[in-house]
Amino acid sequence: MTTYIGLIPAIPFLGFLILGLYGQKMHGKIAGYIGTGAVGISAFLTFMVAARYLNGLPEIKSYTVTLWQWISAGNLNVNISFSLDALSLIFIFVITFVGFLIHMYSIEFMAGDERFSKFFAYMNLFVGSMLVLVLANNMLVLYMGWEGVGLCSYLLIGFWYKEPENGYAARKAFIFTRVGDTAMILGIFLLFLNFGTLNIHQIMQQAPEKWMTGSAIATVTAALLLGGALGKSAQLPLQSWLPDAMAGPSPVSALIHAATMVTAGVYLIARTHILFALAPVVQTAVAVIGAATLLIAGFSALAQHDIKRILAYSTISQIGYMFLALGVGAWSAAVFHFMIHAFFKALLFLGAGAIILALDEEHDIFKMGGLRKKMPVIFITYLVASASLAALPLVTAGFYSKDQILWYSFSSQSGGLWLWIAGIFGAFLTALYSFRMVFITFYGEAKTEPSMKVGKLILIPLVVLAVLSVLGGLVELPQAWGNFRPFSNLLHNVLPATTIHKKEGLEVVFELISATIVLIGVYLAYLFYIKKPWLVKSYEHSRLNEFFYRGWDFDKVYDVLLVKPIVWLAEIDEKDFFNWFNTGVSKVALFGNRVLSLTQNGKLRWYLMSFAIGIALILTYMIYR
Amino acid sequence: MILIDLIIVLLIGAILAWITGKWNSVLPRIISLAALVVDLFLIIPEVVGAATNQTKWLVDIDLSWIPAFGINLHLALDGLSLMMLLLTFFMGIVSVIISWKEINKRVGFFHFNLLMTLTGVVGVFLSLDLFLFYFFWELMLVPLYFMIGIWGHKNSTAVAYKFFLYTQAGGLLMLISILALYFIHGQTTGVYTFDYLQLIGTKMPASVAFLLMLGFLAAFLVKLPMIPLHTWLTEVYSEAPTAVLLSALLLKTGAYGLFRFVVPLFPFAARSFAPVGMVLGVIAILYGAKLAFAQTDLKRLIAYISVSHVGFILLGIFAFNEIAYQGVVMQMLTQGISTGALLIMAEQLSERLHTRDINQMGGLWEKVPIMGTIGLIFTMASLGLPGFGNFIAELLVLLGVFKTNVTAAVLASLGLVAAAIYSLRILQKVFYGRKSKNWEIHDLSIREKLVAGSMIIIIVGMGLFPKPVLNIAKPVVLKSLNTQNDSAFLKSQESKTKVMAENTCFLKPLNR
Amino acid sequence: MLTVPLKILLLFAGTLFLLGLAGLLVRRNIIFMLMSIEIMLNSAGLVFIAAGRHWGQPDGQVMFIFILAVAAVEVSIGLALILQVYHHYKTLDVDAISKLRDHN
Amino acid sequence: MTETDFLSLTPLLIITIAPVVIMLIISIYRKYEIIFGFSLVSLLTAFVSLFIVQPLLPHRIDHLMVFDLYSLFFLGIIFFSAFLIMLLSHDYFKHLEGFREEYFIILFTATLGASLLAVANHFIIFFLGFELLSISLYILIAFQKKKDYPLEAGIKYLILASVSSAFLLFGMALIYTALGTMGFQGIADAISKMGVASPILVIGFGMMMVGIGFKLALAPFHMWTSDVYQGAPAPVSGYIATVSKGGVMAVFIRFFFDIKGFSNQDFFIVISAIAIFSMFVGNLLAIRQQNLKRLLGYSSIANMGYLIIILLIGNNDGARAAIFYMLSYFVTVIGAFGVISLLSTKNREAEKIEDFKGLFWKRPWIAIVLTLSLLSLAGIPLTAGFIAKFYVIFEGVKSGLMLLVFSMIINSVIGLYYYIRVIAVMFSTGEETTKLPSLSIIGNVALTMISISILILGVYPGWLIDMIMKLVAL
Repeated sequence: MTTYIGLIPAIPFLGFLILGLYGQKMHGKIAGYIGTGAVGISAFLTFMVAARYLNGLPEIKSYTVTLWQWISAGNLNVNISFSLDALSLIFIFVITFVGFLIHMYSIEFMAGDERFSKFFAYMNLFVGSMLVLVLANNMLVLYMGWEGVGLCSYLLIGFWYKEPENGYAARKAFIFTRVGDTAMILGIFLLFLNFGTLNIHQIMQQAPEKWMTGSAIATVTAALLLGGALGKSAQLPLQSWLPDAMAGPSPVSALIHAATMVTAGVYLIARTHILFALAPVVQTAVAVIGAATLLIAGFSALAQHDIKRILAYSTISQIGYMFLALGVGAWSAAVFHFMIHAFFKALLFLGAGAIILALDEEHDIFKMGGLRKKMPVIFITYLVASASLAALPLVTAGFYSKDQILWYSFSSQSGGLWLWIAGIFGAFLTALYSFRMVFITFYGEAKTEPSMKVGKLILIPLVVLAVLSVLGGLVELPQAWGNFRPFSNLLHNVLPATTIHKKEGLEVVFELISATIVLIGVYLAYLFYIKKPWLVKSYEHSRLNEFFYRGWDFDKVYDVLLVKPIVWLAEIDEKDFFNWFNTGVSKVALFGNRVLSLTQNGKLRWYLMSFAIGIALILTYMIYR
Repeated sequence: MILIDLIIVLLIGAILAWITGKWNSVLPRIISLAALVVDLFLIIPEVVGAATNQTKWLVDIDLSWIPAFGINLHLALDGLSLMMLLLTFFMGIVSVIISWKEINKRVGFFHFNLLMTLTGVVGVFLSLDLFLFYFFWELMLVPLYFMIGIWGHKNSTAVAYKFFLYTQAGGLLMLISILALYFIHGQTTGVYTFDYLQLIGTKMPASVAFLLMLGFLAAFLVKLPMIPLHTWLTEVYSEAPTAVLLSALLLKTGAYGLFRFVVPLFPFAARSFAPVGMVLGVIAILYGAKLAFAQTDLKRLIAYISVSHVGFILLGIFAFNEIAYQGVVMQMLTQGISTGALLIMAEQLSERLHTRDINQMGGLWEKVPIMGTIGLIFTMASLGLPGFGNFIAELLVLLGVFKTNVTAAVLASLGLVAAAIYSLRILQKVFYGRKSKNWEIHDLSIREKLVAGSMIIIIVGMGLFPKPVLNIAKPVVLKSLNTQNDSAFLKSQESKTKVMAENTCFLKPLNR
Repeated sequence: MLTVPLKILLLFAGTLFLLGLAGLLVRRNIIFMLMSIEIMLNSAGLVFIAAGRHWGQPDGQVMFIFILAVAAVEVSIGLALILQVYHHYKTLDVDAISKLRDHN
Repeated sequence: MTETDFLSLTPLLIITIAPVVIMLIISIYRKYEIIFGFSLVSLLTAFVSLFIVQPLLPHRIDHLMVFDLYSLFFLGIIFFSAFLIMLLSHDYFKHLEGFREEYFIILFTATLGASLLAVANHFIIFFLGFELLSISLYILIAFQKKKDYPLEAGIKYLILASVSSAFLLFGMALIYTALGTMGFQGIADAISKMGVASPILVIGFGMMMVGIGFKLALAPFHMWTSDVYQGAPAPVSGYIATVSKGGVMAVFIRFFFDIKGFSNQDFFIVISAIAIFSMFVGNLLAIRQQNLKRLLGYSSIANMGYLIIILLIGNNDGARAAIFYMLSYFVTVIGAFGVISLLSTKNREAEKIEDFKGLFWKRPWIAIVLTLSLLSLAGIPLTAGFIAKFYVIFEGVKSGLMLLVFSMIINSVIGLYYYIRVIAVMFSTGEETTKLPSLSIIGNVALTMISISILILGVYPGWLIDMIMKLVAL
């Protein structure tokens, strides 16, 4: 068991090493098969581990494997060790399984790229790092994975490096997340100083004993960790890197910027939920940030033209839901939504990628249209995913996960009406923009002809993910419906159940409300984008929409507040102010030299004069002291 | 005797290289490589000892040199010096290999200077006699001066002056402090000696100790270099030939000096200097980062990166705890390698492109993917990505500092963000983007790959398995922290000391 | 016999010395400069003699004889050099002989 | 005169007789090599005789002279330096036209003058040595009387040295007037008995300072230095920089220590001021100097500035440091001038720094010697100058002369700049411009001796310092 846990991240790393060192020499798609195979083995191992884990329940709730001692300095002892519990099990399942599908997809998607093997190397490195992140049983090891995925994100966003914009997007992503990471490492320091260990399990055990609920130290620590989570998960105010990150290839967007890495923040908060519970202020902030983010991103998604940017904003918005759930203490609901979101969002990105590939790098949905008949499989899967995203009642997995969040946002201890209103309005927006996307892309008249047919390696992952997007929700049904909840039961080994402060029966009512609203949203999308497009013509061109389009001008604010001053500061002093010291000293010396040199004029009588003056000075001093 | 052998091997190698250089240009290279490899193998056995022996000096030689002044040829090896020596020899070998083809005029004399510089460096790392230390400290300057001046780029002569003058000025101030310490010790105990071990714990009034410490700091902070004494470094980096990545090594002598001499000799003064030291460290980190971001000359940029990194060393040293000190030791090693590697890359680029201006580069990944990958790896290392040794170093330093001074740690951690900004700028400008010109350049040769590969292995190795290093450093770290604890008892006696020292009258007033 | 007080002699010698110095600074002809030096040397001799008498010792006069001898040697060498200078420069103006100098 | 008097005078007698014999030889058979050989042997004999004399010490000859280990050491330094200079002169004067054998005669008389200064214990000997040295130097400087530079240098030195002698004499006369004695001991006793110094005495000491300051080239009496160094033949410049200064320094230290000048606050401050002023003036003047001889002249101003710090230390340690410093400084400077004289040809002096461009690649051996010398002047380890400077700073710190030590350090850095500037030129890649003369065996021997001395003093100075410490006491 423990060997397998170690092997799960190790195999993708091995794949990375092989591809990194020898990839250049591999012909054809071999590199792709190796990369996919590595993740596939990991996925297989994950299934085995999962089976054993479930078998071992409820006696053994977590397994730990220590590989080697990493750091030992003073009282800081850090081991490279992994531990597997229900939470990380779900994450590694999503990472390896969805990762495997996306790798498979990439073999075809990236075929012919001159850096084919590099791509798979980076992807394998990513999967490995992500697995380290979620398996880590130590904050520092977690941080290692955390930064590792950041690196891969950077590399993959800038994968097509020849376009400078891609490079800039990659840099932006890295720096934004780095800001969060720095807050996080400070939080880790605080943990270490207070608990003398970085072992997550021990910290979580000691925290409630050592720290009072709402104490300053707990609040600061939780806030710092939250900083890391905000950066990685693209939440307010560090969200604006994610839309730009779409510069990467579509599988990258699917894997990193939809399914896995961006949800690392969710994982972190869930993992350290005890700290957040000790800091109610911060926890509330998580909920508020989540709610605000989901709305802001929802509006922006509605304004985009680029299919991938729509999905990017949608991702931000959906992670906003997860944060909302975390903020109200609905830990398992957040994780549930994470999983379902991974399925349908990965599917959306992969579908979008397939479309873009077929249409020769066309990103603008208004230049697509009518693709329904030309790419039926893609259409159906895309439709399924969008429905799931929009949380179409009953038939989609998204409905189950999102409605659980909406319900808890109202009913849980720290939930409330306003959070729920934000959530429900967000749901409306989600329905609207996701079906806007579907209708514009697949209906109407065809504006661009697909230049190629996509192959099986692309279609298989789409279908598998589509199935999951529909059926995935069945692992967790609303309480009112017979209380079939294996998912949260599993998670309750790690995460506490959500306490509900409202009447249980209300849930059905709320579900009806949200279902209605979603349906209204879908209908309005149909109305606006198929039936009567003129209705929204004026809005589409309004300043407000432009504002949403630009992502609420966050970039502009950062530009004015941070980028410009820094660049200015750099430019005014490029030559290094401290050089005055050198130039000053040498000027003084040269001046002295010139002056003294004048006295050395070769004139004998002048020299005699200096004798006379010298003796005069000496005698004057000695006599009239 | 092994320690003397180390020095003698280098000296003989130096002379042989020079002599043979008259007839053949390959022989000197082989000779200096051989000398370094021999030295490396000579000390490798000590590594085993270092891992087990936790208290004493591993090797200790004490011979009389100038008895009239109490000057001895006292060389000793402990974990810290052992690691610094390993780094020295490794970097020495790297620079010989790197300069194998690049240096093709006056090869013999070049290698003479290279080995002489290394002799000085090795001497500095081994000396336990302050005079001897100063001797080696000064000794390494001249050959280095020649290397910069003769084999450097356009302005190298002027740069070499600057370097020489700066370090010399610092060194002379240190000399005064050494002498003053010698006399104070002599006057209070009657034993006139330059021996480091005996001078530790010399009793003196706090104000005097502070002044003397400033003298030492002058030498070490120039070498580090600390802002505002850093300007020589940027120019040396930009003008010196590749092999003067040795200069990256020289910086370590400054850090080593702080570690070995300032803290143990002046425990209280160092403590009272700590706030200033920390401020300087933070300034170095941030100001260095800021300037690195502003540069367009690749090598100057790297120089400022190194200024920024050195801030961590300074910060860590004045944190006075074990974690930070371990971090400092790590930082000394890893920064040497990562900055060295970046410098090598920069030199390889500028040699191929005939420009160092990053605005003229761009899109080079396509042409030189291997170099790009290596550049990427070391950029990531230098921005402190986990998995590389630099991360461990910066983490430990920050953590240690965090323990003692939260503000400094928080400000310094801004350096991590800044590091991301300037480091990625290198990648963006050099390797990413469109090709600015149709460069016709070749990728790394096998020789260059070998060097880069070994450096990658070491830096990753230190990132993933830093424990051997930390273990070897541990006794040293504890030792230098213990002198501070010992001095807790001194403090109680300080009032007594003060009277005594005033009687002995260190600074004779002009009462004639 | 009239005795001149030491003070007067010292003042006289001092004046001579200053005159010699002034002559050196004012005159440009090397021969005159040489003469001024002679005056300075002799003023020193005068002090020696005066002091010797004051202390009733022969030392002062012994010293004076030395001074005379030395001055003679100096002048002879000086004149030899002046001769060469005149051959070479065709002038005795000391300011003209200033090729050795810092060149700015 | 007793037998011991004579015996202890042996070294001086040898170098007194030598020039007479040379004159005789010249009149019989004028042959350069023979004269040269004889001179060398005489000087060597004189040097060796120092060891014979040593057991007789200390010995005084009336009030006039004193033979103790201090003076013996100085005599040794003077003879050794003169010996080296003689070796280096061989090639230089061999090429000259006309009579050149007389050079050695004058060299002996000059050395005799310096030696007299080293043993002087009385104003008469002081003055005699001083003048003997000066007058010999006039001739040496203007030895090539047909050339304009040496002539000009000769005239300048003649006038200025005479003036300084006049000052010295006048000062001596005033002191004699005030105290009624001319022996150093007598003066010291008289001063210690006297309560307040009379103005005459003060003026006397002040005027003596001019004389001594001139000879040591201390600011503000320094201006002749580089003109004369430039004009004189290179070996003679070396001689002025070393032997002449050595003699004057010897007597100055003895006199100053005898009268306990360092404990007089006036002297202390005046000499400190002169020292600091000399260091700065010398070093600043040298910064941009393009002529190596002038540069060495300026550097000697600064070096004498460092050296008189020792005067203020005022104890045996100071005297010992002075001896060590002078020895290493002399060897070093002779090395530098030696290189110049060996590279000079009949018609031109190799004095421009550009003349040395790329020297290292053309004539590595000679360039190494010059490099060693310059590094030693700069005080870089492995060379004598390092230990010497260390020694001076050592004693300075010990006596708490912090201001002086700090200005010495600042100046060391400035000095470093121009020394390495020359080195840089030697190591730069120059095109073949000037044709360099080839070295004779004698020149090579001299250079080897010099470099070995520099290195020995730099690497293993322990034995010498021990010896100095054991033997020398004032």
